[in-house]
Formats: sequence, structure tokens, C-alpha cells
Amino acid sequence: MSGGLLVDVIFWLFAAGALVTGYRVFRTDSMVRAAFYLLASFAAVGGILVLLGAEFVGMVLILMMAGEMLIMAIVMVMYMMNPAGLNPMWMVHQHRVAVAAGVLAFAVLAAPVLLVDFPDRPNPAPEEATAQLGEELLGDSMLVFQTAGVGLLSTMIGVVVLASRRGRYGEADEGSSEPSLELQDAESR
Amino acid sequence: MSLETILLVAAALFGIGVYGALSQQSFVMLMMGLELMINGGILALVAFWAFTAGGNPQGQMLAIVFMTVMAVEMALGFALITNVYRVRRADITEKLRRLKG
Amino acid sequence: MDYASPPIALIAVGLAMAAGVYLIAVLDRSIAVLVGAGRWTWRGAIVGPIRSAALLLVQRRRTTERPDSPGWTLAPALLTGLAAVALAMVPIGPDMAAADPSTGFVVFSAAIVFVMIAVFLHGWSPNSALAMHGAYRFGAQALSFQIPFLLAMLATALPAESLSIVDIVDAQEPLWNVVRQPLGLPLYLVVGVAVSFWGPLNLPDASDLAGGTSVEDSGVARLLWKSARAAMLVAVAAMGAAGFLGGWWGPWLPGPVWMVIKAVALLTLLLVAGHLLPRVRIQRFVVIAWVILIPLALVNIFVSGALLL
Amino acid sequence: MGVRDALAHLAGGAVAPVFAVAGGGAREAVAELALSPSVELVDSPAAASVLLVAGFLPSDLHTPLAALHDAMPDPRCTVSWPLGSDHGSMPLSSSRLRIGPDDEPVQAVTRAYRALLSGVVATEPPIQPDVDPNPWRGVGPYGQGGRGMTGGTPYGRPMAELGPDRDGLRLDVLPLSIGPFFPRFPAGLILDVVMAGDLVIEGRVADSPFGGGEWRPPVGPFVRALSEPVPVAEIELARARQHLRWASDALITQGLPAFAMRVRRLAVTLTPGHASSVRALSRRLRLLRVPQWSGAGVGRIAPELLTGLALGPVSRAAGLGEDARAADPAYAELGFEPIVARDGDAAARWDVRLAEAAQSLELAARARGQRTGGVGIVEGPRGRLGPDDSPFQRLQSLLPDLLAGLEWGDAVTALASLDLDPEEAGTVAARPSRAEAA
Amino acid sequence: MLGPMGVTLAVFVGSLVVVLGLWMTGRDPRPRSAPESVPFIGGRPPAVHAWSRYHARYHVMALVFLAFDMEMVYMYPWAVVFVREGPIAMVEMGMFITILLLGILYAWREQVFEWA
Repeated sequence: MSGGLLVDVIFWLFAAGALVTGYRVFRTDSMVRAAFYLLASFAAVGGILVLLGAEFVGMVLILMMAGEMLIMAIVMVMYMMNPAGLNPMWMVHQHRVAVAAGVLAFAVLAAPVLLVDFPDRPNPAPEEATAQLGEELLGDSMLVFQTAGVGLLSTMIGVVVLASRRGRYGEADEGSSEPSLELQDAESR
Repeated sequence: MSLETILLVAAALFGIGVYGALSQQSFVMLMMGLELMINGGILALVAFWAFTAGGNPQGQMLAIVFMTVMAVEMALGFALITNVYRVRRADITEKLRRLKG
Repeated sequence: MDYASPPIALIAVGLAMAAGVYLIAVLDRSIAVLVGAGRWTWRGAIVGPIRSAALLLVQRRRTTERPDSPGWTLAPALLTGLAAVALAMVPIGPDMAAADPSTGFVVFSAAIVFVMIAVFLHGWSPNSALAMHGAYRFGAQALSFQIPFLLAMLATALPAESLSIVDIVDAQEPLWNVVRQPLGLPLYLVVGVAVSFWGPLNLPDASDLAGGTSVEDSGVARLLWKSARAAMLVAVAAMGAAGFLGGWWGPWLPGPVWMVIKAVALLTLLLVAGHLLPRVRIQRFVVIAWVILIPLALVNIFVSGALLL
Repeated sequence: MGVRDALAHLAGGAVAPVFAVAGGGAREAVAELALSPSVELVDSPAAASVLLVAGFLPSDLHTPLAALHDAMPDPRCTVSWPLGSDHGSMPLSSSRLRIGPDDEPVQAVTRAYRALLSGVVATEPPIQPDVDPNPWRGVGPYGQGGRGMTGGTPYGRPMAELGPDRDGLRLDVLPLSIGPFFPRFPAGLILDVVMAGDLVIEGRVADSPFGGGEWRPPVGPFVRALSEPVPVAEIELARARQHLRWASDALITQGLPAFAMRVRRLAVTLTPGHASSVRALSRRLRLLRVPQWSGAGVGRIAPELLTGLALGPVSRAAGLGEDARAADPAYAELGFEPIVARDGDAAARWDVRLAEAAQSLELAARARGQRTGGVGIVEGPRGRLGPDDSPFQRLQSLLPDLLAGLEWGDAVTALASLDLDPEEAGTVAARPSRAEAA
Repeated sequence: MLGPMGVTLAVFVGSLVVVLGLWMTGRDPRPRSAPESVPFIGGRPPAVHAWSRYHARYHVMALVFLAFDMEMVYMYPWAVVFVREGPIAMVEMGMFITILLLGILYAWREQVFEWA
């Protein structure tokens, strides 16, 4: 995609959006908001990908993340105490270490970027990027493609075995420990 | 918009993800950190593809594989969380520790 | 790679949406009168929707005790925005598209998929039990209809060898997809009703939940949600006309006229079905979608693919 | 303000959105009112501009009525429609409009609505005092009223607590008290449920607020038949009408409001000659798969549980031929045979009711002055009716088992298929002496 | 200037802004008294907040969806080149989909699509 001021402005808006919403994920009490902030972050990154000429990958990222983040919201609401953040909460540990690690990760990744000289304008995006991808899929990357299929199948089976109660091997929580009674008392208090 | 700036943004996303993954107590929030790291990874990957390897579809292919990995990770992660909650009724790391004692 | 300038595109899509929403209001009332053996009047059917909209603009907007206000505000706006994007992808003539990116089909799919975010947000935000049940019910509905919907639409991209909607319509010149893929349109309509949560698949806003996700909406909030929902139905019907009924292809009349006629015909069909078919149980819909609709959509793809070779 | 005035003027001609509370003896009248094209009954007070309070409301329901009123958005007004009962003690605002016995109800409601929109009648102030459900302002570390993670009453209400579940996941359960003015249930029906997700894990219907002896109901053919002989033609017509009214309400529950209007129109104008229209309606509903889609396998009650309960169509749908009419010589003369289905679920109840409606019309058409009743027991549209013995009370004990484990939509379908009528509890409780005398 | 995707973005943002503007025209929604904002469940006040650890009965189905949905990503590019590549495309995607359908079959057998 050709350069120009407008492209730059939109890029910075997307970039700022991705970073701010990415940060807000960990700064909100409501689990639904956290999941949807993450979705917004993904959508902004998808927008940048489209700007870069990877139209298909960008749009597919946005498309896939909608479903995944809805499921994330549903699962988070299921298992988090106080899922909507009616009482403000602060569920972090080793906070300082985490901040330091985050900054360190950023620094380590950013340093080479600033040191190495990169080409400063994108190559023109190929006309038929999607078709090329399809040919790649059926040609050279055929193995990757089929492996993904098997991987997804095993994921589906694994998910069903792990998450579902009913199953060939009896109920999943059979013989589960009962320390929850204390926990319940603690919670109801 | 240059490769440097995009990679900086990607690095920042990755950094936030590392912070989230390390600091959050709850399993699900921890996974959000992982997701954010992968998000940065995809961005950097496609940026490289666009600036240096234009025309080569393998960059896009890799991005798609990243997405698949992310989906698999999430599905299995959530299934594990469900299983742990079902069996031990714990949703945060501290509780697991408490339950041991 | 056809597109209008942004302001013109925005105005055109906005006008199309407004006209479509009004048309739905008129048609829906008329069909309701017909089905209900009532008396049809100009005042009721033509002016009625405008008057009802005026009432909602005058009415106060209510909130609940502790809502997620930004989410509640965003939901109808998001749904309208998605409907606008989906509609912008639909060309009404060979070179009359608001926007026709080479991945227009994926953009349309993304807009459809995001509907679940808007509806979930709308039901979750008011912190009201009935609304929340609606939101979660739509979660199940959306996760079930998404794959069959995308698969049913994807079959239309096979003959076109492209993900651009203009190409998809162009490829139907010799033979409309409704003939080429006889399973496609029925599948598309079933899941299309689910996408726009209308009629038998209006599960999130169902009457057994006293209005479901919109139970707490009043005033302008109700108006915007209702119109956003109708706009989504317009987009679904328009895409159905473009993807399966040959879009602008047709004898005697100019292309855009054909396009509008086909879209309105599909719209009428959907609205009539909405007044005749009972609500589907959510549990049954989930099983049907996974066990019947997905395999059928795959059969549709592979059979129509085999015929192409 | 010019725009707003213009909009208000335009809105004055709109279909009036009415939230109707159909109290004792007012259900038929309100259903008929809804047939008018200038009135629309809405499902939630948030959507309403007019609160219509019709018929008698026992004092237990006055507080929920006030809550309903206060939950309506401005502009709002109340129209009271006593229909012969006394509305004196109700907590309605004093400016309320009233429909007298000589007024045309539709006109009165639309007139009130227009006056409201044009500003002639001011919007009504709240009835209840401005008090939080629980004190919370300024309490707790953030002033939100909560304590710790899930404790306290943030923003006025506590949070839900964990409960056991059939899936083995201990997640929160929501105790909900649905009613007494839930639009899908008859007014006065209060359903106390505990829900885990959208699943009812515990449910029971509270005692009828009409049963307290406060209510002096209007006398219909079935109640009259308890103490004196009544023409079969009259009683059978009333039965067919009730079955059609039920069908109309059930259609609204299944998301078919327009079709429901058609059935309601038929119910209002019903004569013994309409048997073939009812059969045609039944065929059409079956063609559209209304009973099967919504009701197949939903709300099934085993015949063993129903034996002896004489719950009318509910019993007969489960294969029990219990019908007080079968033993009546007047009916034997007309060739009466009870209609029975096998499945015992909501779909079977649809079939039985529609078939019975047509059968009743045929009986009414065939009847030549036969009379029935006067023996203290009568087969009502919902089953055996006797002094202090209403189908509502007999059904109540079956409901917890029936509701447990149903998804919410199915639970509503199941309850609707039973045709619960809290008013009936009051009807028979109020006149034991006369029935005994007979 | 930005091509069709720019127009799409403009349409999206434009309609979003218009609807948000309309929303703002609503009169001040601050409740006049506490009972005015009680959520509706039929007339009685709810005992607890609706927001809770909501048991989504279809959570296993949602996770199966998460994995199965990925197939769409591969199908889009496949559909574009299908006619060009001919039978080989048919066979490869046939294998891929068959593998995934086994997963659905298994999930169905384990009653994942029923309410837990």
C-alpha cells in the first residue's frame, strides 16, 4: 500500500489502539471488558496488517479473534470470582518482577530493531496474495496444512476428554478432593 | 510507518504480554498475556514479510500457522482450566497452593 | 478493486440502510396484519413506524442499577457499523460497489462474526438476569451458526475463483448460484435468519425472556437496537441476492433494479417466515447446526466443486 | 425544544405501547383490547408508556405494581380499569386516569396516551420512596458498598453464591423470583427458580395471591355449574373459547404474536358453527410444526404422577381418560368421548386442546337444551373444578419435579402448556358455601 | 486514497459515530429514584446481581468450536485456487475436512452439543 500522511496517521491510531487496549486488558476489573479489550487489540493489529498489504491475513485475524474472544469472555466469567468487577480487585502477584520482565522483554526486542538498518518502505504487495497462499497451501506447505488438520483433530478430542464431565471413563470429577468445603466457607463469609 | 516503528509496536505488545503472563494470578488472565505475546509475534512476522520478503507466500502461511497454534493453545488451556476447576475447584494459582496444605 | 470515495460511500450505504430499515418496518407490520387477520391501513403501515420511532426519541432512556454503560452504548453502534460494512461489500451493479476489496468476502464474514460480540455486549451490559440469559443464548447460537454460514457462503467463491463479491456475482452470468448449488440458498437463509436473530431464531431477544437482551432498553436505546437489527437483516438479504440470486444479472431491467428486486424478495421471504415459524429451541438448534448444517454445507461445497471440474 | 415538541406531536399518533396488568376477572378484556391496531401490549415496562391496571389485584401484588410503575421511562401514565372491582387501596398515583363501565377501553387508553404525549397530562412521579435496596453508598473501601472479593452489597445488592450443579462445576446460582407480572405468565403467578446458567435447577410456583379470600370473582359458566345446572351449549362454548385463548397466549410465547392475534380474533367471535375453522387452524399449526418444534419432549409428565389428579387436557394428553363429563348422562346423550393423546408432553397438550376446542363446538352445536352441573363438581377447561379444589393447587405439587433441569425457554413452554391460572384458586375458594348447599 | 479497505473503514467508523451521536440525544438517563433502575424480572426486585459466574451450558461445544473454526482460515485461500488446481485441491481439502469431521463425530458421540 502506498505511503502518505493518511496511512501514517491511521497506522499510529491503530498502533496506539493496540497498545492501549492491550494494556487495559490487565487494568480492568470486568472480565468481559478484559476479553473485549484484547479483541480490540487484535482488531487493531489486524488493521495494521491490512495497511501492510496482508489483507487476507489481517481480516482473517479479526474474523477468528471475534469467536475466540467471545469464548474467552464466557470462560473467564465462568471461573473468575466477581467476574464483572463489582468489587474492585487487584489479583496480581510478583508485580514488580513482572513489570521488570515486561520492560526487559521490550528492551531486548527493541534494541536490535534500533541497531539494524531495515528497508524503509514495504515491497508492493503481490496482486494475488490470497491465491498465492492457496497454491502454497496445496503445494509446498501441504504437509503443514495436513498436520494442522491432525493437530486440530487431536485438540478437539483432547478438549472433549478434558472439559466434559460425561465420558467413557466415568465422570471427570469422580474421586475429586473435597477441600472445597473450607473454601466455600471462606467465600461465603 | 516503517519497519522499525512496527517492530517497536510489536515489541511493546510482547512486553505487555510478558507482564500480564507473569503478574496475573488467575489462569485465564495468564492466558491473555500469552495471547498478547502471540499478537505481537504475528505483527512482527507480517511486517517482515511485507518489507523484506514481498511476494513470498510463506510469511503469510506462517502467520496462519501462528493463529492455529493460538487457537489450539486457547482450547487446550480452557479445557485444562475446566478440568482443574472441576476436580480441585480452584481458579487461581494461590488457591491451588492453599488446597495442597 | 472497485470503490467509491469515502463520503459518497458512507452516504450511499447510510441511505440504503435507512431505506432498508424503513422498508422492513413497513413490510413487517403489513405481514403481521395479514397473518393476524387484522385491517391494513396506510396510517398504520406506512406512517406508523415513523410515529413509533418518534415516540422512542421522546422517551427517556432508562438505566439499571449498575450497568456497564460503555458496553451498553457501544452495542447498537457496533451492530449498525457491522451492518454498514456488510452492506458496503454488496455491489448493486458491475461497477457500483461502495467498496469491493479483493478480500470482500472475508470482510463480510468478519462483519457477520462480530455480530455475536455486539449482541453479547448488549445482553451483558445492563446487569439484568433476563438480558444476560439472552446474551448467553446468543453465544450458543452464534458459535453454532458461524461455521455453516461461512461454509454456505464460501461455496459461491468456488466458481468465481476469487474472494471479491463483484467477481462472485460476475461468475453467475451463465448460471445463478441458486441453480448451480441448490443447497446453498436454503442453508444461507437458515443461518442468515440466525445471524440477524429474526423470526424463529430470534433467541436472544425472544418473548420467553420478555425481550431478552433488550428487556431493559427504552427510548433511543431501543430505537437504535431495533434499527441496527433490521439493518443486519437488510445486509443478509442483500448478500443473499448477490451471492445466490445472480445479483444484477437479469433480462429487460437495468442491473441495480434487479439487485433491489431480488434483495426485497428475499427480505419479504424472511419476514413472512418470521411470522409463521415458531421459535426453535436453542438446544435443538445447536445440535442441528453441528450435526446437520455443517455436513450439509460441506457436501454443498464439495459437490458443487466437483461439478465445476 | 422545537424538535422535541414536533417529535412528541408525531409520536402522539403512534400505536400506544401499553404494559397491561390483567388482574382478577380482566384477562379476557385485556386480551380483547390487544386486538385493536392502536394499542400494543409490550413485554417490559421499559418499553411502555402506559401502565394499564385492569381488574382486581390482591394486596400482595400492590408493591410489585408500584415497582412496575416506577420502572417505566418518562413520559408515563397509569390507566386504571376496575371492571367492577375496587381499586381504592392501590398505590397508584392520584392523577391516574380511569376507564369507567361506559367508556370504550381502546379509546380511553389512546386518549390517555395522546394527552400524555401532548403534555396535557404530566408524566407521573415515582410512587416508591427513593431508597436503595441495601445501604451501600460510602460503605467499603471504594464506597461501592462491597467488602473483599465478593462480599457486601456493592451498588445495593449482594452477589450470587456458589451452588451444586449436575455438571459437577460449582458455579454461581441465581435465585430469581419471576413474576407476578412476567408477561408470559398470567398475572399473579410467581415462579421462584434457582438458575445455574440458563438451566432451572429448582423451581416452584408460589401460592396463588388470589386464594386469600379477598377476591369476589365474577361468575362464569363453570363456577355457576358448580351449584346449578347450566346449558351444555354454553359451557362447551366457554371451554372452546378458553382453549383458543390459551393457544393464542402459547403462540406469543413461541414468538408468533401476529398469528396469536388471528387465533384471538377467532376466540372472541367464536360460535358453535366454527368447529371447522378450529380444525383448519389446528391443521395449519401442525403444518407449521408449532406444537412439535416447541413442545416435543418438553414438560413431559408421566401418567402415574397424574392419575387421580384430573387435570383436564394435561391428564388426557398423558393418556388418562379422566374427564368428569364422561359420567354425565347429558354428555352421553350427545355422544361424548374424551380425547386422549399419549406422549404427555407440551406438544401432546397442544393437540388435545385444539381437538377438544373443535369437539366442544360440535357438542355445543349438537346440544338441544341439555343441561349439566349442579353436583358440586364440574370439568373445567383445566380439569376438575370443585369447592376449594382447583387445578392450580393440584398442579403446584408436580411443578418442582417438572421444572428441575429444564432450560429457561423450555421451562416457559412447559409452564405455558399447563395453562396455570392462579385466579381459579380464588374462584373456587371464594364460594364453598353455595357449592355445599347444592 | 486508501483503496477499498479504506472506504470500508470509513463506512464502519462513520456509521459508528452517527449512532453514538444519536445515542447522545437521549435525555439524561440518570434515574430519578432508586426503584426506577431496578432490573425487570416480572415486578419483584432481584435478590442478587445478575452478573455472576454464569454456567454456560455449552462450554465444551465452545472449545470444540475454537479448534474447528480454524478450518475456515485454510478454506478461504483454497476456494480461490480450487478451479485452477483441480482434483488435487479436492483431494487435499477432502482429507483435511474428513479428519476434522471425525472430531465433530466424536464430540457428538460424547454429547458435547447437548446442554451439560
